[in-house]
This record gives sequence, C-alpha cells and structure tokens, in this order.
Amino acid sequence: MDALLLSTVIAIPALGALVSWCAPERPELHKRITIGFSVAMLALTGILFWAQATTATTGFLLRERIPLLPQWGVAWHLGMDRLSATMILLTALVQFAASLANAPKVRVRSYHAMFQLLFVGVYGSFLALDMVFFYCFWEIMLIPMFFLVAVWGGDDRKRAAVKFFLYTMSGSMAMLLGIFLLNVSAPRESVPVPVRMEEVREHMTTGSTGEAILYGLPVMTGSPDGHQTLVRSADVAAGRRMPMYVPLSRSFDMLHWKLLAPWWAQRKVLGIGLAGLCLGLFFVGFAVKVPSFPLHAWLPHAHVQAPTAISVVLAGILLKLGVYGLLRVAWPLFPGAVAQAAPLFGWIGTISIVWGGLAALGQSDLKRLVAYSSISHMGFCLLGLASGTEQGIAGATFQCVSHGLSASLLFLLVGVVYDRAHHRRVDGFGGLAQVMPRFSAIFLFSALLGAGLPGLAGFVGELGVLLGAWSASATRMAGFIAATGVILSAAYLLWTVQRVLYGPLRHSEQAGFADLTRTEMAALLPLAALSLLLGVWPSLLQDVVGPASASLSGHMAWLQRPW
Amino acid sequence: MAGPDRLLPYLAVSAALFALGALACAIRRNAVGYLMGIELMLNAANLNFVAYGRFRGPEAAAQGQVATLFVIALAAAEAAVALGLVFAVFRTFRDVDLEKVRTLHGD
Amino acid sequence: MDPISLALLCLAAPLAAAVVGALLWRKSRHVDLVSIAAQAVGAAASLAVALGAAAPVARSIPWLSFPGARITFSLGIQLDALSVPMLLVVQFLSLGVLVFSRWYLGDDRFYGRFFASFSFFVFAMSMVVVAPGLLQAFIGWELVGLGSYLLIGYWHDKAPASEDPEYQAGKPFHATGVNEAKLNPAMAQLKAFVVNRVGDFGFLSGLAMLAWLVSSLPGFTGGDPLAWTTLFVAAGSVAASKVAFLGFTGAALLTLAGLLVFLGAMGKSAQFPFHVWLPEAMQGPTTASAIIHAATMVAAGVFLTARIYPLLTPDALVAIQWVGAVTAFVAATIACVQWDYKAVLAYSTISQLGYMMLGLGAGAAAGGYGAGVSHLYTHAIFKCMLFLGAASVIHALHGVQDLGRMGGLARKMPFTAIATGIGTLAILGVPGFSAFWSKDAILAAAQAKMVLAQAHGAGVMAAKIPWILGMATAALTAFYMSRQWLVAFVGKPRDRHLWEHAHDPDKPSIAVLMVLALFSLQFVWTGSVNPFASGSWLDGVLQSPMAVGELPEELAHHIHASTMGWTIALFFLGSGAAFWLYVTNPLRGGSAATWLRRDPPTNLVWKFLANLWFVDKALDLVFAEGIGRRGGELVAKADLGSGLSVDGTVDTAASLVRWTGRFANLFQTGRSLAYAGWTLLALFGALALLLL
Amino acid sequence: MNETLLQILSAIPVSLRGLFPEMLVASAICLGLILDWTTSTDDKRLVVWFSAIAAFAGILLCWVVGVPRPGLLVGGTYVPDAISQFVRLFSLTAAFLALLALNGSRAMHRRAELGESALLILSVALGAMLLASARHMVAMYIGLEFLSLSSYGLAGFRARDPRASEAGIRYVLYGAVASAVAVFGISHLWGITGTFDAMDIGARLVSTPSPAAVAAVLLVAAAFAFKLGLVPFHFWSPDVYQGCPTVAAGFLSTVPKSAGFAALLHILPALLPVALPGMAPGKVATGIVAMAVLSMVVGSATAMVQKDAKRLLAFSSTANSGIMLLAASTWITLDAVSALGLYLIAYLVANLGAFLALDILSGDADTSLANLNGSWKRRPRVVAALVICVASLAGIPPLAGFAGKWALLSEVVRTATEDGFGPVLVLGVAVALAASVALAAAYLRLLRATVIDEDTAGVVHTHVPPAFLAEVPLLLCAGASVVLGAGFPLLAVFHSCLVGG
Repeated sequence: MDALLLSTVIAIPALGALVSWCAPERPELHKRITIGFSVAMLALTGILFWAQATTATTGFLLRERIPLLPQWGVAWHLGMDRLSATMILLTALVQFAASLANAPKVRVRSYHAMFQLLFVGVYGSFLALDMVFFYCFWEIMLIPMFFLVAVWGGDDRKRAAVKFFLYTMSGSMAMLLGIFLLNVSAPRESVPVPVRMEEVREHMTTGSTGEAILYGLPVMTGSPDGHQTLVRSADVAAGRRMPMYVPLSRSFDMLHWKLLAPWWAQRKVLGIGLAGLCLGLFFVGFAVKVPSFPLHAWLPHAHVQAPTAISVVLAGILLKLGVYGLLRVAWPLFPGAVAQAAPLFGWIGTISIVWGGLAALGQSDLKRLVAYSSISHMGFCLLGLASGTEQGIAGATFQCVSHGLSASLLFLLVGVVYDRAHHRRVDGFGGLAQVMPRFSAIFLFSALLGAGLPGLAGFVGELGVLLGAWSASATRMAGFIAATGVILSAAYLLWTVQRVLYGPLRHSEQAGFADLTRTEMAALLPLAALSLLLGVWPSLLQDVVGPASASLSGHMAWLQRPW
Repeated sequence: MAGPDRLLPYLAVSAALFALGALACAIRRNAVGYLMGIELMLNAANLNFVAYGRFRGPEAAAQGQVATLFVIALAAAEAAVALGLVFAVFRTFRDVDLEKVRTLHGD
Repeated sequence: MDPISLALLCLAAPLAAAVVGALLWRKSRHVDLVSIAAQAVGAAASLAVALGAAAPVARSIPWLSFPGARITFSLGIQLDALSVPMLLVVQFLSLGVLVFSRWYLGDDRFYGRFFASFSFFVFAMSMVVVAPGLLQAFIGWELVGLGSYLLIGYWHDKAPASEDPEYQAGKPFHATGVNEAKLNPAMAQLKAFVVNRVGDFGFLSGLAMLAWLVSSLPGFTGGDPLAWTTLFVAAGSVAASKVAFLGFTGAALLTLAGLLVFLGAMGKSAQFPFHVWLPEAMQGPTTASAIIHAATMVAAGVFLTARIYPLLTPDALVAIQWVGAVTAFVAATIACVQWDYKAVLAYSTISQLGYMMLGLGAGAAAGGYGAGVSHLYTHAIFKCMLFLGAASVIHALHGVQDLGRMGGLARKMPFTAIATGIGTLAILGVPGFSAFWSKDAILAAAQAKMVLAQAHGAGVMAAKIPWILGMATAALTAFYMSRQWLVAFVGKPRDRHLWEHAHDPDKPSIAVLMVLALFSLQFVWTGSVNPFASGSWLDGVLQSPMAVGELPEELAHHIHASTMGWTIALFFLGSGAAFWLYVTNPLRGGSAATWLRRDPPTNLVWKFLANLWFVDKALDLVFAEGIGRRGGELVAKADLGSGLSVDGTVDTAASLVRWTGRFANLFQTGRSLAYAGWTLLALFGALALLLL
Repeated sequence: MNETLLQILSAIPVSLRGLFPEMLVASAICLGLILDWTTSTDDKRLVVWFSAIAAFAGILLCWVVGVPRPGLLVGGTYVPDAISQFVRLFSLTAAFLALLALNGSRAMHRRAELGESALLILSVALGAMLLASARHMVAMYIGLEFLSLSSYGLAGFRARDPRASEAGIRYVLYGAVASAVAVFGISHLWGITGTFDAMDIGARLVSTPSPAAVAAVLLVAAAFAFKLGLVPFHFWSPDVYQGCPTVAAGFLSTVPKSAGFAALLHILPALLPVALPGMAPGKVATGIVAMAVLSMVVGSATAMVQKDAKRLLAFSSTANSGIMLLAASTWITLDAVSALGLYLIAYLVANLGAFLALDILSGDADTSLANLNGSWKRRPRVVAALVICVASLAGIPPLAGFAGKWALLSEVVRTATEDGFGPVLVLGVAVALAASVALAAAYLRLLRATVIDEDTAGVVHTHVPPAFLAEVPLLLCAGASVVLGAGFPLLAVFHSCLVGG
C-alpha cells in the first residue's frame, strides 16, 4: 500500500514548483497555490507521523529501495523512522507558516517556484538513506536558497546570498571528500561485521525461511572468520544472546555504513585514522548548517537580508538539517571518534551558546537579534549530541523542534512589525503593547518560549541537554557553563520585549498600527499552540523520538566497548 | 660521407637555432620577425631529423627526411595562416607591431 | 474527596480563573468575581486538606521519560507537614488579597488583567508548594517568576522615574541608590526576572547535577531521581560515593549541589546580593506586592531550603546562615533611611527573609528548622497585613507613598492604623504577638548553635557572628518599623490637604485586615495566652524532616530566657530611639519637612545607607551596563565587525584568493611577446630543473 | 540498412575501414568549399546546413562502424580505438550543436564568412579526430597542426573585426611556438629512440635511458598543455575567447580539450614509465598533479575577478582542465579514463551551453558582465537555460557537472588510497574541491549579472525578434545537462568499450 509513499513526499513540492513556474504572474494566485501545496504536505506528513508514532517498531516504518547502479551500490533509497517522521512534520508546519507570511510582489512566479523547489531538497535530505542522494538533496537546496535571498532580499542581499552559498558549499565539499574516502575504504567484497543484537531486534525483517534479515542483509552467527550460520528471527525476538554478523560490502547505503562503524574504526587512510578524519570532514559540513561557532558568520547576514518567509524556513528547518546530519550520519558512523572528540564538540556547543547570547544582547536590529538567538539555541543541540547520552540526544532532538517553533514565531513577528514600520531597529519601537495587544501577547509568549520557560517546549529541550551534559564526564563542565544560556536568553529576549512592547508609546506614528490580521494569526497560532502543548505534555514527542535516542546512545556505547 | 662524422655538432647547432628562434619569439615586436623566429625553431627540428637520420643508418635517414618534408609542408601552411591573420591585423590596426596590437587584455 | 484531588482543586481552580481572565479581561470587569470565586473554592479545598490531613500522601504521573536510562520525571502532589500549612497560607492570603484588591484597584485601566495574572500566580505557587520532587518545584518556581513578572509590570506603560514629575517633586526623600532612568515597572519586571534567572541558573545546574548523581548510583533502579523521597534516601550514598566533579567528591559534592540549588533560593528570596530586584518590584500594585513580594513568593526560597533540608550538609548550612545574617542586617540598615512607605516594607521583608535563612542555617540540632519555618508562616501573615495597610494608606493619599507627607493618619483611618500597628508590634517581636514566638525561636536557634559550637570547640566564630548580626538586626527592626508607624500615623499631619481626604477602605477590606490582625497574635499560634509559655500546637508540624538529637532541656530553657531578655531590651532601645527622633523632636518647632531631609545621625552614614550600600549601583554597572550592554556590543562587533572578527577573518581569507586572482591577472597584458616569453621561461626552467 | 551500408563500405580496403568517419568529414569539407564558392552571401546558411548535416552523418557513421577493432591502419600511422571513437562522437556532436547555433546566431547574421566559419568548425572537428587516432608521432603532429590551424582560422576568420583578428593572431603566434617546441621534442625523441611509434618509444627508452629524452618528453607534453590551456600555457585562452565570436569560443573551449586529452592518454602510458629514468612513476604523477594544482588555483582564483563573461569562462576552463588532468595522473586506470570521458561530456554540454546563452544575451554588445544585467527580463527562457548550464558547471546536483565531478574525483581518491602515491593525489582532490568553491563564486557573479541585477542604464540592447532556432542548441545543451545528471551508467559503457578496444 505504501509503495513510493515517501517518493510522493518529495514529489509533491517538485510538482508544486512546476505548477508555480507555469502559472501566470499573479501574486494572489501563486500564494494560494503555495498554501495549497503546503496544506497538502501538512496532511500527508501528519498522517505519516501519526502512523509512525503509533506503531510499536522503533525502526523504519516505511522504506523504499530501488537499485540504480548496482555496481556502485547506489540506490534510490528512502526511509522514514521516528526521527525523519518528526522532522518532516516540523518541516511541513514551518512550510505552512512560511507560506502564509508576506510574499514578495515582484517576479512571483520564480519566487514561489524556488520556494517549493527548496522543500524538495529539505524533504529529500530528511528521507534519503543513500549517501549519494542525501548529498544531492543537500546540495539542491543551495541554488533556490541563493536566489530567494539574492533576488527578493533586503538592501545587502547579494553579499549575504553569496556568503551563504560559499559557506554552505565549502562545508559540502568537505562532506564530499569524506564520502569519497568512506566509499573507497569500504570492503571491496563482502566481509562479516559484528552487529548489535538490539539493532537486529529493532530493525530486522523475517525472510521466507524464517531467517532474520537486517537492512536487506542476512544476519549470521558464528565467529567472524569461521563458518557462519543464518540467525533465525524467532531466536532474536526471543532474546537469545549470540554474536551476530552481517556481510557488508562497498555501497553508498547509509544504513550499511552505520553497520560498518566497527570497520571504519579500524581503517587508516594515508596513515590517519579514517574515522577521525571523516568525522572531522562531516562535522565541518554539518556544523556550517547548524551553525556552530566559528562557522556561523553567514547566518546573521542571510537571516537579516532574507524575506520573512525565507528567514522562517532558514531558522525553522535548514538549521535542523545540520543536527539531523550529525544524528543520522556523523554520530552513528564514528562513535569512537565522537567519544574522543566529545569535549571539543561540547565546548563548541557551549561557546556557541554563550557567544550567540552575548552577541544577541549587542544587536540593534530585531532580525539579527533573533538570528543570534538561533545560534545560541542550536548550541544546545550540539552540546546534547556531544554528551552521547540518551538524555542529551533526546534533548537535542526536542530542542530542534522547539527551536523550529520559537524561531519561526519570532521571525514571523519581526516580519509583522516590519510590514508596518518598514524598519527593524529595536530603538525605533516602544510601547507597542498599547496599540497591538494580540501581537504583544504572542511576542511575549514567543520570547518566553525562547527563554526556555517551563511549560513551553523550549524548556524540555534545554533540560534534556543539560541532564545529558551533566551525566557525561566529557561534557560536564561545558554543561555547567552552558546553563548560563538560560540567563542570557532571558536577558536578550525580555530586554527586547521591554524595549519594543512596554514603556510609553515613543513614536506617535506607531499609534495607528493595526493589530495582527487573520492571516497572521493563522500563521502564528498553530505554532504557539503546539509549543504550549509540547511544553505541558512533552511525552507526546519524547515518547516518539525517545527510543531513537536510546537506540543511538546504545549503539555508541556498544561500539566504544572493545569487541 | 661528407662533413664531420660526429652527431653532436649538428645537435649543438640545432639547439642554438632553437634558442635563437625562442629568443626572437620573446623580443621581436614585428609580427613577421616573430614568425621568422618560429621558422628557426622548426628548422632546428628539421636539422635534428636529418642529422639523426644521417647517423642512424639508411632507413632511418629516409624516415628523417620524410619527416622533414612533412614539417616543412606544415610550416608553410602555418606561415600561410599566420600571414593571413597578420594581414587582417594590418588591415584593422594599420600596424604589425605586436606591442600595439593589444586591445584584448585582462582588466 | 480524597486529599489529593482536593489539593488538585487548589491548583485547578485558580488556573481556570487565570485562563478565563486572560481571554476575557478586555471585554468584562467581572473576571474579578471569577478569580475570587475560584480562590474561595481553592481556599475551602485547602482547608479541607488541612483538616483531613493525616499521614503524608503523594501521587504523581509520569511527565518526561528516558526509557534507555530508566529515568522518568513525574509531576504530582505531595501533602505533608511542610506543604499543607504552606498551601493553607497561600490559598487563604490570596483570597483575602483578592477581596482587598477589588477596592484597591477600583477602576484601574488594566483592572481585569490583575486578577488573571494573580490567579495564575496562585496556581504556580501552589504547584511549588505541593511539588513531589525537585523538577516540579523548578517548573512552578519559574512560573511564579512569570506571575511576578506580569504583576510587577502591571502598569507597563509608565514612563521612567526620570520623566515622572511627581517622583521628581518628592525626590529629596527618596533613596538615591537607583538609576532613575531605569526606574519604571517595565524595567523592574525585567530586572526581577533576570536577577531571578541568575539564581535559577544555579537551581537548574544543581538539579541536573543531582539527577546525574542519583541516577548514576548503583542502587538506582529507575524512576524519578529527583523525587524528594528518592533524593533524600540517595543523599547519604552520594555523600559516600566516589564520583568527583571539579575535584569535589562525596560530601563536598553534595554541599556543592545543595548550594547550587540554594542559589535559586537566594534569587527568589532576595538574599544579599540578589536582593536588588525586590525594592524595585514595589512598582507593581501594592496588593500584588502584599502576596507575592512579601508573603508567599519571596518566601518560596525559604520554603525550598526547608524542603531540601535533608540534602544540606553542615557546611552548606553555615553558608546559608551567613547569607541570611548578612541579608537581614544590610536590609535593616537600609530600611532605616527609606522615606518611601513601601520601600521600608520591602527592605523589612528582605531583612525578615534573611532571618528565616539565619534560622534554617542554624541547623536542625539547634532547632533552627522549626524556627525558620514557623517564622515563614507568621511573617507571611503580618507582612501581608502590613502591605494591605500600605495599600489603604496609598489609596487614601491618592498614590502618595512619601512618609514625609504623611502624619496623624490614625485619626482619619483608625482601622488601618490599628492593623498596621499590630503588624508592627508583631514584626518587632513584642510579647503576645506572633513573631515574638517565631523570631525569638530563630535567635534562640542561632544562640544554641553557638553554644553547640563551643561544646564541639569548632566554628565558634562562624556561629557567633550571625548571632550578633541577628541581634543587631532586631534593634534596627525595632527602630525603622516604629519610625514608619509613628511618622505615618501619629503627630501632626505634614500635608493637610492630603490628610483631609484620607479614609479607611471599604468594609470587606477592613474585615480582611482584621482577620489578618487576629492571626498576628501569638496565642493563635502557640495555643496559650501566656506569651512566655514554650511549645506550640504547631511543634509537631515543625519537626525537622531529619531525626536529630534535641538540646538538653534546661540548656534550651536557659537559651530561650536569655534570648527573650535580649530581644525585649533591644525592642525598647530601637523603638525608643525612633520615638525620640520622630515624635518628640518635630513638636519642638521648625518645619518637619526641612530637617527630615538632614537625616541623623550624620550625613555620611546617611549617604552610604541611602545609596543602598552602593550595591545596586555596583551590580548595575558590572552586569547590566558592563556585561549586558558593553559586553554584548563588544561580542557583536567581534563577531560581525570588519577586520579581525569571526566574519572578517573569513572575508580576509576569501579576499586572499581574490588577490591571487588579481595577481595572476596582471600577466594578462595582451602582449604576445610577454606571453611567449613567460611560457618559454617556464619551459626552460622546467628543463633546467629536470636536467641539472 | 546497416548491412547494405557495410557491404558498400566493405568495398574499401580493410586497412582504411577504421577511418571512415574522418574520410566522410574530409570529403564533406571539400564539397562544402565548392558549395561555399558557388553560393551568394545571402544564402550562406546553405553551407551551414550542409556542414551540420555532414556532422550529423558523421555521428551516425561512427555509430554504424562502432568501436573500431584494434588494428594497424595505414601502416600503423593511425590506430583508432575506443578513445578516438569517443573523440569522434564528441567533436562531431559539438560541431553539430555549434553549427546549429551558428545558423541562428545574430552575431553571424548575414556575414560573408558564415560559410567559411561552418567549414572551419568541421575541420577543427576533423583535426581533433585525426589527433585522437594518430599513433605515429608525425601523424600526431599533423593532427595537432590540422586542429590548430583551423582553430586559428576559426578564431580570426571574421575579417573587418579588429578583436577577432587580434584574437586570431595572438592564438596563431602563441600556438606556433607551442607546435614548434613539440616538433623539436619529437625530433629528439625519434633521434634517441629511432622510432616514431608512440607505443614503441617507451620500450626503447627503457633500454637506453637518457636525460635528453626527459627534455624531449617535456617538450612534447608542452604542446598538449597548450591545447588544454594548462598553466603556464594558458595565457592565450582568455584573450582568444574574448576576441573571437562567442559560438566559436564555446566550440574552441571544448573540442581541442577532448583531442588533447586523447593524445595525452595515448602517449602517457608509453612515456610515463621512463619519463624520468630511475624515478618512481609517483614522481611524474607528482609533476602532473603540480601542474593540475597550479591550473586549478590560478584558473579559479583568476576567474573570480574577471569583468567579462567570456574571460571568466576561459579561466574556469583552465581550472577544469586542471581537474581533468588529475584523472590523467592516476596512472591511466580504465575507470579514471571513463570518468574523464563523463566529465568531458558534462563539460561540453554545460560550457557550450553557457557560451551559446551568452551569444544570445549579449547580442551586438560585448560580453562584459555589466552588459548582461537584466537579461532575465529580456530573455527569461535563455536565462533559465544559462542557470542550468552554470549550475552544472558549478557541480550542483543533480546536473551533469555533478556526475562528472563525482565520478572523476572519487576515482582519483580511490587510486590515491589504493596505490602508492596517495597523499599528493588526495591533496590534489582537496585543492580541486576548494577550487570548485572558488569557481562557484565566479559563476555566481555570472548568475548575479544575468539573473539578479537590474538593467544598468546606458547599455542599449537592440531588441530583435527572439530567434527560436538560435535557442534550440542551447536548450539541447541545458536538457543534456539535466539528463546527464543520471549519466553514471555511461561509465560502465565507456569501461566496456575501453576493455574491448
């Protein structure tokens, strides 16, 4: 029944891009098209998420694999597990909100086509399980994003767009080299590699003769060199402990690459440890997107210059791709190297938190302030991942979602005032609470969400990250310092609230500002409601992604154990 | 067997010719002079062919001389094209001073 | 209904009222009735809980779980000797204050919003009180912070004091220790929240640390590592364990964790040097201040400290006692020179909170636990009453808070004068009034600790100085509280016009005042009319959660007697001084206002105190202006500025490439000769390289 | 039909059968010349059509003949193999596209030289084919000269156009030096080894190593380096591209490359083992990598600072040659050669497409970036095609350029990690990746001018009715750039051909 369902997820935005490209140059028509498609995506991803969340399996609910270049082991391989399901649902939410935001009035055809094309890359990256296609989708985002910023952005848009492009592409090039190195270091003909029993139990399927099959590979037992016998899935389900192996050979299959983790750990290339080298390369590639200090300098430019909707997408989704990449690729493949580099990563995260927070305090432009707050918040994700503990990883995942919501809210709100005042200077406002009560309420709400107030989603992520950081000796000190982030975030966000919303009405012309329109409410309220819901009842999400985090931390712990 | 029976002098001469030709190509502002430099270099090659052939026995000699003929022919063709372009340049620039023909250059 | 669901009602009713209020306050003023009704329900429920309370009961539901780590944090309700009375106090005081506020706020422009925010606060506060574990405590903790934020910023559209003519007029009488440009509700709410966040940084870290310590214990078999029960049981084995952090290990680690959590308590309970936010918080509605910044929320810090008492090692207690003592003393000295009616009360609150910490810090062995907690309850009531009195005074004088323009109000507003008088006597610890029982217990505990220290021959100084500071504070308290009452209510009116229109509040409000006054009397608490009788019907409630050896009977009696002597003497000293200075003198001619400025004893001391020990200024300079503004700008520049910034460095790298290109471009001269020359040169160079 | 054709062909002596395509094109050129003389200036398009058809016929013929069996032709002078077959198809396709474009090009509108230019394009293709299948050194030299001379003509044939004639003369003077150097080297190689057979030379040199041979090899290599526009033999390319007609520039930036690499691949196996007596092959590879790195760095960095679109593309082609040279340095594994083939095709369609787009967009004005501003308003379809081609050049998936880059670099990395001389090559790949970032920066300037910037005042664009005919080859290129994104299977095809041939 679910044949090519995931391909459909990617195909719909592509179709949308095509439709927008062909439709006549009429703004309102295009807006309707875009909204229509985003609603469709919302429905589809919602169903998928619900299906995934309500199944017992913690593995992949849906997987499609069409071999394309067998001799290179390249395949059209998509898969949705709990992590991907969460991410694509978040994407659809943000896409919906962004499609409601004010869109440019010039060159609308191209704008909306590019907008949709961007999401082809996003959904693709979240679903791809083949390294070639993962990289392709990752790169596809570049061109539309470049044009979206460079054509419809602010005054300094071109420089910002180029900066974004070059930063991201440099990262991608590092990742590409990593991919090459891994591919050529993989075993040329199949070798048995030990596999974790829990992994088998979570992800196995049963073959025709009752043998256990993991990611399309037969699971064997026996000594790696001696004779091998097939493992029966019943035994695994029954929990019989035995050494298990899967035969692995050269391919671009991300799942096989994960299983190859013990192999990577032992390889050397040019005298350097392969795992360490590739972890470095992949980390650069993903850290640019996250973005973490010191690779973040593109973000303030891009955010400030991009049109509202694009800032929302950028902060709400594209930054999450970096974390997703670390979760999906870097961490599973090189657990040993990650464990060794954990203090470094932890401190990078903490520095991002503190640096971003302080920089946000020093901003006079609302959008740039929010941009720096993003850097600060995403630092928590890196810290949590660095800890390698379940709490940390779960926290990081949760933080992705909550920051997706809070950043989208804040950027939409900044867009709202910009539409009315045509400037974004913090000192150019004051006392808006008297003229725009609804706006002010949601603004305060979003600020508190960003400041990690308990009862809102922002708190859960930070809590998980801090718990995780404290439980791992490598990141304990970093976690201690990172907690100052709660002071900084409260300071810069509520200080902004105080300067923009409160005090006497400083600028008489602002007395005439209209409060939020229906459309704006429609964009804002779902996000706000969801972040409240997730804050009060975090299990809604945690029970979905929790097992995934547990499995990843288990995987990492297993591989650091000598075998 | 006329002439000295040692190869090296011929090679030395051809090397000298080649060097002179190269030098001409680096300093002759006049396009025609430049082309002459190229002719020198080509003839250095021809001299090699003949000389090597002379000292490598009969069938080698034949090979060398044939090669020489080819080179001469191609040199002629090259010169023809080159002079044609020189004329074209002269028609537009009223000059064949290479230092004066430089509307195309990096900015 | 079973106690749990009753307690749940105490949370649910205010929350429902808050939601309704938040949605409807613009449309209708009657949300006040909703809040009051809900509060009545809550109060009734809490009473039922208190009456039905037998053995401690607890119930909780999972909230956030990490299956792999076998950790499940849960929320719920725990009713025991500590939480039930506190719940009672919170719910009933809130009811009274809500009733009072209807009159006080009258026809304010934000009328409805007050009640919505207030109900939300009550919900959050109750959540802290009934918390079954540290995590829920923290959640409620932050939410009461939000409630306080909303209520401090109630009049968020006010301009800073520097632009407020009325403030400028009364300026000479005001403390000069604060930056007027930053003195408005909007700024005050921000300051309150951020300062509290500094404490909460400690709380959160301590929380995470404890979660780590407990869940990493071999004995941990899953569940909520932060539930009180688990936590207190684990504390011992943590102290014994070998885990280390920053070189701390075992008991030292536990001390660190306890102090980190206590940092949060310091923020909420405005302990020195976190006290700076509380006086500015007085810009909220006075009735809000009565409940939040006097009775309950600020006491939450004390409550939390009492809660985690089993976690606190002796070392931690020493630190706590010192913090309390210093806070009590500093605040009391500042209160002596305040001319703003509410400011005096604010500093007295800080000082009293310091007392409570001083008591708790004395340790269970010295009876400090019971003393601190009992003072928490008594103080909550009389301080709430004092603030309501302040509310009626300020309302009567049309918003004037300047003591310098009051005087002789007793004749115009007798009920207020009586209530406030009782409150004052109570806070002074006059026999027969509530604090005589609780405050003396604290001082006794301090003394007892000193005695014990002498017995052990260790840390005598560490125990003596807090006791001395406590005694000094008692004298100062007597001085400034009497001064306030005398200046405001007796003597000649200094501003006749204001005085003419002064009047008591309406009947319900008076009733509230009277009930509170009743509960400020000692026998209500001790159960006997003889003020000197020891023991109280609350003693059972006030047992420390840890079994400890009590002091020998006669020693305890001796200490009690001596303390009593001291306090009574100090009362006469302080109040006498106040009477002499502020009642007798003015009657000898001279315009009161003129010389009231020249505050005795000497101008220098006055300046120092009026500048609030320069603490506010220093903190503002270092943190708000320094780290906040300058630091922010600096980092912003270091990040995006041109040149040696993060961004600039990358640009420089890029421009290096560009310069390479420019250089290579220099060879594209369009000169055929040069091209051939360069090429041949390269060629011959390569040849040479190979051949030679 | 093939059968009958083959029967006809079988009449021709076996030893020539492998050269049918060359012969076809050659005869087409002769007929074309006659046709050109007999047609008036107004219907020179006839000649263009004729040449285009000839090119297409040549392509078909190549298909029919198929990959030539290995066998000596003309007494071992020519040995057509898979590589030369590739070059045939490559250059004839390029010629076909270029000729179509030439027909629609406004720059060439109603020009007397239209016919000659068409024939020159054909003969450049022929030269490439000859060079690619030559094995006798002199034949190789002839092919080189054939290619070069017609290129000079193509660059400078536009008489009364000062820029064109200057481009022509710069090209010819510089090229003449290169070929003179080459033939001098050949003479020495022959003298030392006594054979003209590229395959033999290696063997002979092994028996009698001599430093002079080193010099000779270097001199021969210089000529190919010149054709590939590698640093330091690249000086001519920006000036020539800028000066000569845009379509011709596009053609010249691709076809000679394929031939040059073919020749390089033919002589490298023979020469490399002995190029440096007593040295490990790694050292030679190091030398080649050094040249490649130099080309990538200089090319990409210089492309970043150009103000003229064609100069920009010229430097980018230098950088691309550098990247391709990496493949040559991997000791000619068959996979590397296949990857190189894919890269070349991708480069052909993308680069030619970019030039064709520029030809349409710049109209009568020159191709300075400023003149291209606001193109998106005038010719959206063309700009869209340009964006695709440029993105493909920048190696953005899922376009052809990406496939080529992926195939080539991953193959290089594989060789690097599995064979001895790894670090150098990995360094080369790292530089290649860095260079592609710099190149992307350069291409972005092109996109910025055409897609983003508004029309700059002052530049007058004579608006002509958009000739769809001119866009056809461009759209073909763009389409190919998209389709070839899935071009990986071609690698297998090439590989099997190489094994068979």
